[in-house]
Amino acid sequence: MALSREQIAMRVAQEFKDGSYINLGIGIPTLAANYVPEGITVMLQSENGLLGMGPYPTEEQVDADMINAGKETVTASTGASIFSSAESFAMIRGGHVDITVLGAFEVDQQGNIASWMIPGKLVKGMGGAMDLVAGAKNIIVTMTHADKHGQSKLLEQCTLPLTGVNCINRIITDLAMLEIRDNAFYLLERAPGVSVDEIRQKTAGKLIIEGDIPEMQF
Amino acid sequence: MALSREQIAMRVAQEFKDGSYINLGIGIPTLAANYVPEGITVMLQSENGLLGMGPYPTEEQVDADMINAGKETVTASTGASIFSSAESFAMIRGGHVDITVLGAFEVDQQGNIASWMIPGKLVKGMGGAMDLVAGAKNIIVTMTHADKHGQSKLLEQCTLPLTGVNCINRIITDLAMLEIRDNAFYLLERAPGVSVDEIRQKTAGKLIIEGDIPEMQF
Amino acid sequence: MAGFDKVVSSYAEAMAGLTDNMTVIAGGFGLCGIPEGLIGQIKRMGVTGLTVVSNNCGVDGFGLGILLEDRQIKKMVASYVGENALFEKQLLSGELEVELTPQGTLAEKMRAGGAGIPAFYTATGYGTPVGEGKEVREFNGRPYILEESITGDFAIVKAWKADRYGNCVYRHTAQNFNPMAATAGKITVVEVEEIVEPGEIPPSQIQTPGIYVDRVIKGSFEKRIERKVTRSA
Amino acid sequence: MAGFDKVVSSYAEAMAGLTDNMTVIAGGFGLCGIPEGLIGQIKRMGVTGLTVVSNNCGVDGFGLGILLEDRQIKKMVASYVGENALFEKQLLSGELEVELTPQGTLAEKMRAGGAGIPAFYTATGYGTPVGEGKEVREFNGRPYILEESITGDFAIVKAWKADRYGNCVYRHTAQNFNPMAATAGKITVVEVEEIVEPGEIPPSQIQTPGIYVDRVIKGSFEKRIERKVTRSA
Repeated sequence: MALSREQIAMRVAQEFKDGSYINLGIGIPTLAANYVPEGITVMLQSENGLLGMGPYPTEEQVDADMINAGKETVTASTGASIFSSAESFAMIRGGHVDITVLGAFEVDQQGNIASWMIPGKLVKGMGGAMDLVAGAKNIIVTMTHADKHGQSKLLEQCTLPLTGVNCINRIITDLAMLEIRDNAFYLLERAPGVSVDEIRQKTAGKLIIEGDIPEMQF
Repeated sequence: MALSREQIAMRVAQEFKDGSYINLGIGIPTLAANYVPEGITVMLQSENGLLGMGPYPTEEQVDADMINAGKETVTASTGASIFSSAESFAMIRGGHVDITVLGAFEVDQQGNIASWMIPGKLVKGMGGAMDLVAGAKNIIVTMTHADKHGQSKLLEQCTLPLTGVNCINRIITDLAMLEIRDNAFYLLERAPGVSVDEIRQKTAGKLIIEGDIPEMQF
Repeated sequence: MAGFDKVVSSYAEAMAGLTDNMTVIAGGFGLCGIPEGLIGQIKRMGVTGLTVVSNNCGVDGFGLGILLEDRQIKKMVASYVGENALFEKQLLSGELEVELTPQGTLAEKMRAGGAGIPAFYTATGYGTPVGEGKEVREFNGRPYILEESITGDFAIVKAWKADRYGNCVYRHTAQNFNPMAATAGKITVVEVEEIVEPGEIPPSQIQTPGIYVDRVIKGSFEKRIERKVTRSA
Repeated sequence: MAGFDKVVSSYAEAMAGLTDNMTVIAGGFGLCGIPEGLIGQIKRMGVTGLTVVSNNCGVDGFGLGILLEDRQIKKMVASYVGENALFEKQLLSGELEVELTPQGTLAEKMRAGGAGIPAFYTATGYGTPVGEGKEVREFNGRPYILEESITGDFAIVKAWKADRYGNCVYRHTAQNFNPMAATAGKITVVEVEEIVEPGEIPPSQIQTPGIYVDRVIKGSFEKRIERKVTRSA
């Protein structure tokens, strides 16, 4: 069975290590904040200038001056810091954020990512995504393995305009977790009940399958 | 009569305009702070990270964490701000400081300045001088017109390693105030009792004397 | 104090000197920390042909979005736009030009502009449409692109408090692009919620030293929230 | 909190991993705001061949000057040196190499190093010995030189207070180079006067966010004054 959005987020959260500084993109990545494993503490960076993003505010706590990068009202956690956009991206560009999780349209076996522009459609902009993929040490992409027409999003080469090159380490889709290295997708885990064959069928890029591929554990 | 150090500083201070942000180098420039004309307020920038330098502290106010760029104990004036060295030089390099006053070994008619290095002598470093001359909008050099052997310090071309190029606007020496433009020194004022002839003798670079040259007024 | 007293009493004074075809750098992220009254004054002045540099362009009817209504903006330099229908319409019709710039590069371009750094190298955008036509250079085996800094004829900034000398502090995440914008304007105008006396803000807590600021005005703010999300208490 | 608790209890732990020939970036301006105890630990460790990046090199017997006594420094990157006789002696004898760097360029090199900017252009030093051998490029008709950023294996920083997460504030002009140094170390160690709990420093007043900091140690400081100048009360 393909994973739900929540399940993808849960699997992402298993990658978090105690004491990690993490930037979560809009959508599924943001959901991962709800599944941080017990006994582990992480700090969430929001690129508009907040390190230590807390939960959404209660009605009484709502403050127009306190938002996240998705422009939603938020709170600050204990020990948070707030700073300018230049400082925020100094952190990001300088490689100080440990993990970045973001969505994508396509990823290819060179670790390239396309996530911001579909020619012919209105382009709204890249926001901070290009800085994040250029700067983070460890980038996890979350997306469905194939689009709604069944076309693979894990390609030999991206077809859409890129967000960054040679930057993606890990992909967690509704079907599998994969690592990119040596110009190939290495299958690490499969979603419970999903066969290696289905993953092979839906992966257009070079796929390496070594030994038995375990199922994800939740 | 050649001006004393204090008189040079007094003449420098006459150049200050109300509301100016000013960086004063070590030596004579620092003395100018004592002669700010009445009715005028200036803010002194100290490149180690203080805008709004106040007077020296009383014995009770001395604080090791409160020093100026000359490493002397200081105080902060009302409305002062304190910041990092990067911010301080962003101000300087970005042209936000209105006036910089500094000493020099030599100045030439292209507006070049040599102030930090005498080959053969131990070089201690340029500190912030190169940033200051590259960044300030209006730079005033204070020095004696000639060295102790009578050799002019206002040259056709500097002989010592430079601190900056095409950057000096104005020079106030013990004999005169001059402006540099069009590849020449324009004599603007002479020290009380000093003749144009003496200034001409002691100026090696191209000197322009237009009309009557007034004496400085104190 | 006269020489350093930067407080002006009207929006007209605050934006005096702004003319057609100028470049305006604006602080703010979405609708958070935007100089609402200064934007309103630009609208009232009716100047056109503006190049506006700001992370976003407001929404329909609020923030920088109101400058679209009378087609005052010729070109927008931003990282994310299109939160409003009018923007989209003018973009598609070719009335409005957009230069999309990665958010971190945009912040750094403003900072560099204010700091006298004409250009810098960054890995951001290398190998993407953003890098097209830009110089590529390797440092330590990694390719970077050359990005030039930005300065503006005016910078419009929203701060929480400023003293009469223009020393500013920002409130929470309303800081965002405001400190960089403040450094990058030939004329920098700060709109604040409260004006205090010099000395009231401790020197080390000042986030924008007054040397960057030319005019300060006390504004009144709606502070519209773009996406209110709450949890139950 | 365990994962973010950066407080260590000994100087040995604070500087663990420092070995010969590493690059150490140090905060401080003269003797103001220097990590006295961390410098002392480097002396005790006896590591040699160090490249030290700091605005100054202390004085005889205090600050970075003590690392000269056993010839631990191979190369000094600084804007102003020679406040001590030993430095002069080692320099003239060729035991010590010095790379003189304008103060603002030095600050910006550290900031750029921490911010992922490998190089930037500046007018500072153009046409002077500092510019020799460096690329020159014109922007808007003015020549600038290319300067590369600096990072260190270690950064040693002096802050006033830090919380357990490494969020720092500095006191008065003891800030100086410390915030930039903090961003530019592979391992950043902060020596403080006081350790507080997370949340005690208001988020917007934090000057170095903990993300840059690996270890925090409570030190004790002599705070020697280089030039005490006073006026009568």
